[in-house]
Amino acid sequence: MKLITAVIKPFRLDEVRAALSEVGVAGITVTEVKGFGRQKGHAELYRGAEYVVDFLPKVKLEVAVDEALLDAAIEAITQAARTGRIGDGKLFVLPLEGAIRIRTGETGPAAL
Amino acid sequence: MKLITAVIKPFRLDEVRAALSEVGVAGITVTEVKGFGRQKGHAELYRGAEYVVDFLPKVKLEVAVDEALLDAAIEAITQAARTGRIGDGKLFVLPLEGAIRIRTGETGPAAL
Amino acid sequence: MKLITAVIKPFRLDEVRAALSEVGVAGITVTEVKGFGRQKGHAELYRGAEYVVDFLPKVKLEVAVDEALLDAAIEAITQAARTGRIGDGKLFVLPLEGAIRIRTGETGPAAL
Amino acid sequence: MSKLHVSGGFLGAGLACAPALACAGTPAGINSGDTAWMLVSTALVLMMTLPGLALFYAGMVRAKNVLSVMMQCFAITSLVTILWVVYAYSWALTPAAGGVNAVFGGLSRLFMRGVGVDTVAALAPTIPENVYMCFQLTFAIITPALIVGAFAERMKFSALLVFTALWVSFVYVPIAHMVWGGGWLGAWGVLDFAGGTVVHINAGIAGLVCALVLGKRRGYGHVAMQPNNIGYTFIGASLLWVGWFGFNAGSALGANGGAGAAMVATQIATAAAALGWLFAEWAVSGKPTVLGIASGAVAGLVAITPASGTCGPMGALAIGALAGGLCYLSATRLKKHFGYDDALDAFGVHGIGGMVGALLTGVFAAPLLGGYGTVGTAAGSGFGHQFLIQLLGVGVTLVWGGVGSFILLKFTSLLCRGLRVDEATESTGLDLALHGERGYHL
Amino acid sequence: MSKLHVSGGFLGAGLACAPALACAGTPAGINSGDTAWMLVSTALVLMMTLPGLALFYAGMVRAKNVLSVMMQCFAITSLVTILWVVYAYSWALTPAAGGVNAVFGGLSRLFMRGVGVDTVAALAPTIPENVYMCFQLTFAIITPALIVGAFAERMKFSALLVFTALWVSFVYVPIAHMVWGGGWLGAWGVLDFAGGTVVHINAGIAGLVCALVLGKRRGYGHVAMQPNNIGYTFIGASLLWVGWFGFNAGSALGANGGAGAAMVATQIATAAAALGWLFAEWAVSGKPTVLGIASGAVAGLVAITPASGTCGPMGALAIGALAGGLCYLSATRLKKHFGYDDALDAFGVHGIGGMVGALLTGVFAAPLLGGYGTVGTAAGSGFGHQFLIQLLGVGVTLVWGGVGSFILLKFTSLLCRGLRVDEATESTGLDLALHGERGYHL
Amino acid sequence: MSKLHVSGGFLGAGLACAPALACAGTPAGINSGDTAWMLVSTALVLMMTLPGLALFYAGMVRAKNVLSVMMQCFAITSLVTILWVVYAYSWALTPAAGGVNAVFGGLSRLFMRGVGVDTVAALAPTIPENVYMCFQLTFAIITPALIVGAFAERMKFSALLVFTALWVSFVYVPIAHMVWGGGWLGAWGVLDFAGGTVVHINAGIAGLVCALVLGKRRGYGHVAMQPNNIGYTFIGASLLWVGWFGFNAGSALGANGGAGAAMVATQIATAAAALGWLFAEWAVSGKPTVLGIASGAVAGLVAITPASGTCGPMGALAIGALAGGLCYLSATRLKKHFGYDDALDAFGVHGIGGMVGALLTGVFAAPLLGGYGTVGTAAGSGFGHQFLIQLLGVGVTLVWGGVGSFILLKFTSLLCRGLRVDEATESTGLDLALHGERGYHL
Ligand SMILES: Nc1ncnc2c1ncn2[C@@H]1O[C@H](COP(=O)(O)OP(=O)(O)O)[C@@H](O)[C@H]1O
Ligand SMILES: Nc1ncnc2c1ncn2[C@@H]1O[C@H](COP(=O)(O)OP(=O)(O)O)[C@@H](O)[C@H]1O
Ligand SMILES: Nc1ncnc2c1ncn2[C@@H]1O[C@H](COP(=O)(O)OP(=O)(O)O)[C@@H](O)[C@H]1O
Repeated sequence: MKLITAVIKPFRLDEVRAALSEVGVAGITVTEVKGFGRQKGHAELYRGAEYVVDFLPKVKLEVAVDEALLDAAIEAITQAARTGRIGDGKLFVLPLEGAIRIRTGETGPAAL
Repeated sequence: MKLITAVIKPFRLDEVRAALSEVGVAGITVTEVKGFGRQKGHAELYRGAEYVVDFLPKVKLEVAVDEALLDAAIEAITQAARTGRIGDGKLFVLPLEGAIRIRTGETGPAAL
Repeated sequence: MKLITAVIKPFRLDEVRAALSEVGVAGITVTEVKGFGRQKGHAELYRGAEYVVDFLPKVKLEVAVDEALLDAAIEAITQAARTGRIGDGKLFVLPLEGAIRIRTGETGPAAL
Repeated sequence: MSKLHVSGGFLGAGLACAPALACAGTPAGINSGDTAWMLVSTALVLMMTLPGLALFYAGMVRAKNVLSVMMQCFAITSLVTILWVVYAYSWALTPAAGGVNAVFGGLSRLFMRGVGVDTVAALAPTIPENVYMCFQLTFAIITPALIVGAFAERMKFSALLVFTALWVSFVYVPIAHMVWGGGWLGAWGVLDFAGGTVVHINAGIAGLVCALVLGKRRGYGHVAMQPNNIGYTFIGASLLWVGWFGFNAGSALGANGGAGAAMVATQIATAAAALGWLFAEWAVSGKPTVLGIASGAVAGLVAITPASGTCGPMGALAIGALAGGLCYLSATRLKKHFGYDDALDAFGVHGIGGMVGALLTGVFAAPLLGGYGTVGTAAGSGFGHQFLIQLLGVGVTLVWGGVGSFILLKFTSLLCRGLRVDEATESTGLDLALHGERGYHL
Repeated sequence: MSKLHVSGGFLGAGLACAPALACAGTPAGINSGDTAWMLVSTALVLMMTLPGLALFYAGMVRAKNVLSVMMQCFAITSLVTILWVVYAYSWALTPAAGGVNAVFGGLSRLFMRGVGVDTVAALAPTIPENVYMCFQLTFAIITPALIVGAFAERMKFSALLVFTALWVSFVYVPIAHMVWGGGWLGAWGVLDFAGGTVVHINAGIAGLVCALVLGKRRGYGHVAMQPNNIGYTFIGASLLWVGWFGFNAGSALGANGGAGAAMVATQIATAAAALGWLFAEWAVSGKPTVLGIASGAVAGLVAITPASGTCGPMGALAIGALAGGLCYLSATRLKKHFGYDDALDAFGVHGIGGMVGALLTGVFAAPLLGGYGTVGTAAGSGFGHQFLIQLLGVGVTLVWGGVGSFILLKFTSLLCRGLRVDEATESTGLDLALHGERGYHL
Repeated sequence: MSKLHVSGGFLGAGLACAPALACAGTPAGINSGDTAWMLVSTALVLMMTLPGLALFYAGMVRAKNVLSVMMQCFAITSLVTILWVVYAYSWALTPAAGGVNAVFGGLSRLFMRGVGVDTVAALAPTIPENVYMCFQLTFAIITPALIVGAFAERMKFSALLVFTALWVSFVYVPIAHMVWGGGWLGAWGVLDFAGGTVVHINAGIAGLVCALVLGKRRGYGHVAMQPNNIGYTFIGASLLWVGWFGFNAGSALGANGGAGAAMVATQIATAAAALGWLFAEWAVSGKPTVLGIASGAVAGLVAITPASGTCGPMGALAIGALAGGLCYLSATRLKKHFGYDDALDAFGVHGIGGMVGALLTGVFAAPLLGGYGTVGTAAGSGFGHQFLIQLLGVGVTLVWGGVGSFILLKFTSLLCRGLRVDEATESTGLDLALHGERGYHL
């Protein structure tokens, strides 16, 4: 099993979720995060004083998948999240040693 | 060392924290997240127009533990978080290659 | 590649970000989290009733780095985040199996 | 003593102007200055409930219930308005025939029958009856809304509507009639300038009964129930303070010296109580809180309400300071000691504050103590006497209000199959579960 | 019928007092009680826009646009103030020479020329003209501010300023003159006590045209557009309710029986409409919402506006209940059916509510139905006649307002190179993209 | 010139009515219309501080300090109320014997001695003294509350209380006496209708001294200090605008033509200043902000305050537009240039705006420029003269206020062992560290 972690633009979330459903991913965990990167931040004004806010609102997805689904899930996320403009985000793959469904105690791929 | 990541129902947090303390886990990092899964979302109303909010508020725990504590910690979390109803959440185990306590520079299990 | 995850005190964020830039880290993902640990929480008052809030606001950084940068990045974070007082936080290192830049599809270290 | 132009204090100076003004060509007795002030007072007292009290309370509950409190206050306002114009005004503030009049009023104003553009009520001879009726309506609105503080975060919305309708009809209306409408308490000489017994003790005791009958919120005492937005509570307390000028100075029923004296007493007592609570809390817990100073101000407003027509400025100072300290103790110690869950201290602030005020009204009305009342003259007579009369007023209100509320709750419970929401609703929060909305999407 | 001291109702009781009061030594005719009430009414109607309406609307948009709505309301208030004192007051509410007067007023008060400390306007003989002018200004402010609800979350700020200036000059001013300022609709006998046609239908139809011309918000209908802060909407609705006493009872232009009757009608209709929407929604969707009860209250306030000077309390009850139910249907069904994006229901609440009220004014003014009007007397004459006159008033407003708004929008679009913000701005949110600020940093 | 019924403008029309009204049978001279308006004005000015100013300021600080600002405003309100009725009213607004009277008043009203239900003050002969005293109290409250903007986010709560008590006694009271209470500045002919010098310049200069003595907030200039809730600031600015009608039109001390003229001047200047700041900012930084337009409105309100009794509508337009532009520059350029941390621009808006207004009062009072004043008559005499007198008033206030504030801060620092919170408190935030509360739990 692998844990896919992807940082994407917030307004692509719905598309990504739909794309993941299509390839058979049943669950996702989403976190609101702030990203620093190549994409530049925005300026805010305060009584004429301008300050630059460097961080940008992003959304982080965590999806645990069985090896068999890995490539399809990665493809689904990257396709659906891509706008082609700077700041589209990153996708990381981490090894997952175990998974448990808390409700039933099922383990391994069956837990996902 | 392992990193346990668990997504649970928010109102079980206090119980889980207490259970972890009992088995000797000293520290936890908690994040508010939104979960998509089998559990269905709720409907909100806006001037008579109903829309379904698919994501559900969940809480994610991250707990770094030494191998020796792993099973006890997993047991503590799953027991305390279980309500038996859909949406109780998942627990994932990831390999952890290193840990440092920032204050002292201690590394490995001593850092936890 | 490795994924560095660090939980630090919120008001050290700017210093840590600057330190990471200096060693050549281009991107960071930041999450607001709550931490339980040795550091004690604060008391809040409600009409004379005092209750202790155990969790403390912390900030979690996630930084994916190439092996070559790992030590410098760890050093940068721990130095910049350290105040020497309890609650400075932890740094964890996780193995990273893959990375993709969503915008371009680049993979591996080139994606970071 | 009724909320008359000529009340226990101010020695009738106001009434003298009525005949002279009649020459101004307006319909007999209507004075444009008095009317202007009473139109404004009505708006001010409405503002006390919407948005004042609603915000004061809504800020203190958990984020998942913030809208439910606003909903309750808004629905009470709307519902009571309809009841009032259909029958409750008539029943409360017009005379009934015979012995009934001791407790209930008559039916002559059902559906506002006979109220014309230029008619006046006997109880307020210098303003149009429409204005008097509407001013009194705003009191009938805020009283049940105060009770919300006791059962917040756990009452069914349907049960709330039924209970409100019943309670206004069978608890508020008779007490208002007994004290202000020509009933026996007023006739006995109970002083209640602006509603210490009718409004505050009445709502406070109903709140206590509600808290006991409904039981505690789940998790009460071991889960931290953090107020979602103290800023709302602050805005609410501020608007209550401002609006209370309409409540108290408006109860002079005209723009005259009596209104001025009531305004001053209100301002002083509120400030003294705010500081009283603040310093008590600072001394006891080491930290002065915004919730504390705001609660203290409300306690002072409550306590000065019955006295504001008869006490002098230094009497107001004493009443305020005492109310601030005592309400602090009741909201923090008394409640803890007995273990009931009066969620937002409807009883602790309005019940206790109302009793402090009602009793001290009997003391500080005395000219000897700077008051403008007719009691405790230099001859010394009637001083203790008035205190006993006040005690009687308090006692009757506690008994009628307490027993009445209990019976009406039980009856409501039958009609609505229970008073409380189920466990899932309480844990999800009333906003989403009952109203399908969430307070914030920031 | 003009917003006169002696309007269609209340039988002139007020005016009679003017000569008598002159003996009080104040400048001929100025009555201090009337002046006090009109000073307050002006403050109350200003409060309806700032912060009332702004909060009502701002709470309903998404968090990224919350400030843009506040900005629009604040800028409209400032801009219209300047236009009003420079020329619009004169153009709307003073007589013009000859036939022009049917539609536009004169230029005698340009730059406030001739308005002195103690001068009075013919339309309001017992208060200083300054107060009358400022009171009327607050109506000219809130009317364009109401339109904001239709084009919220997508209009350019520059286009908003230009459109507002044009619309006030060429739509608001002539309609106000025709109905209140001595123009032909008032002369024909159209009853509009406080602005059902001039303010609400006018703003409602302009809103509908804006919604159609600007088009839907991106994502409308498939993305959930969650209101960011229903608490703001609640505060706004509450302040609208309170402030509307100044709007309606203030339209009596004095502190008299007419003001009292208008206040009572307002209170009753609002409560009835709030409950009407609440129960309709509860029955249809299973959950009563705070947004619903608040919207219902506003619908009731809108509908009673034209009628509040002539209907009795039970007429107000009927108008309110009907308005609550009908506006619920229009905001939920009608909009869905036709598919336009009237974002915050400027047309659904103000347009529909205004029409319901304007037409029913012609019905419930009848003394037979408890009204104070001069129509539908016991003899039965004129009953249907007044309804037709009202229909005429509604029709003229819809046509003038609809066509005028369309032309002015097209013209504004030319001047500002488009009416709508670009896609990136809309997706980022107007707050950050246009104003460089964010609503919350919690 | 004192805040008299017959002030520098309006030519005494008001006073003439007093004897005639006496025939109305009310206690000699009390006019119900004037009393109604002054009761309301008192409520409006209280609302300016609670919740108006508190929200205006609280929205601009960081989320961790939002409650501390509300607390400061609430505590100031309570504390000053007690001081005022105990001695400060007497000291400020009653005559003292002999030469002392140039600067301080007498002791005849200590503890409100001699103030009865129907007594009147010489300075306000048509309303009860209680109302006049309470109206003036609200000015004494808001003035120290304005200073909060300068030292926000870093002052000790205990030091705030001590400083406020001292400052009101030794800075506010004497300046108020000198200008309004019969002291030498008023006698010299300084025009200050509603408090340009007494309130705004006074608070502004105190704020500047506080900012300099306390030093900058940690991180000032390099850390982004994001306003937590511009919505609060918007609500606050709106309520300040509405409440300011009580401040300025209320300073006519009656419901008369003078009040009407003051209301109009206030409305115009505020709108002009809001647009002035808006367009200046738009031109300079490319984006018009809500914080900008709201700040501009407040700047306009400040600047018109001293002039609102004597300038005409077009004078108000000029004063407002100038104040908007100049305060924009002072809050953005001046502060940056000199590097002091006047956190929320107490000096930049109230100090600068107050000076602009006080000086231009001397210009636009001239009938030649549409004013109602007695200066600059057709004969041309006294025009420059009045400007010099105004300059004197400004100068005296700056010196007395500046030096006085400095001394009192040093004294407070001794008493409270420092004025500033320690580093940990400042970094945690005052809400949690000093008050044990957090603003939001959403
Ligand atoms: N090395 C990294 N480790 C963790 N997160 C990163 C890293 N680099 C970028 N990110 C995240 O990805 C987001 C997008 O990256 P950015 O460099 O702005 O654009 P792009 O993805 O187009 O290269 C950032 O805002 C940040 O949240
Ligand atoms: N494959 C997955 N990867 C990551 N998170 C998941 C995954 N599946 C479920 N989750 C998380 O677990 C939560 C509960 O899952 P759900 O399917 O609703 O119920 P259950 O845990 O009872 O099977 C989800 O809301 C989501 O946050
Ligand atoms: N075992 C752990 N797993 C995950 N997070 C931890 C763990 N221990 C501590 N933390 C995080 O680190 C933060 C600081 O830890 P704490 O014990 O308070 O102080 P210190 O870092 O000085 O030892 C905690 O608030 C928590 O967020």
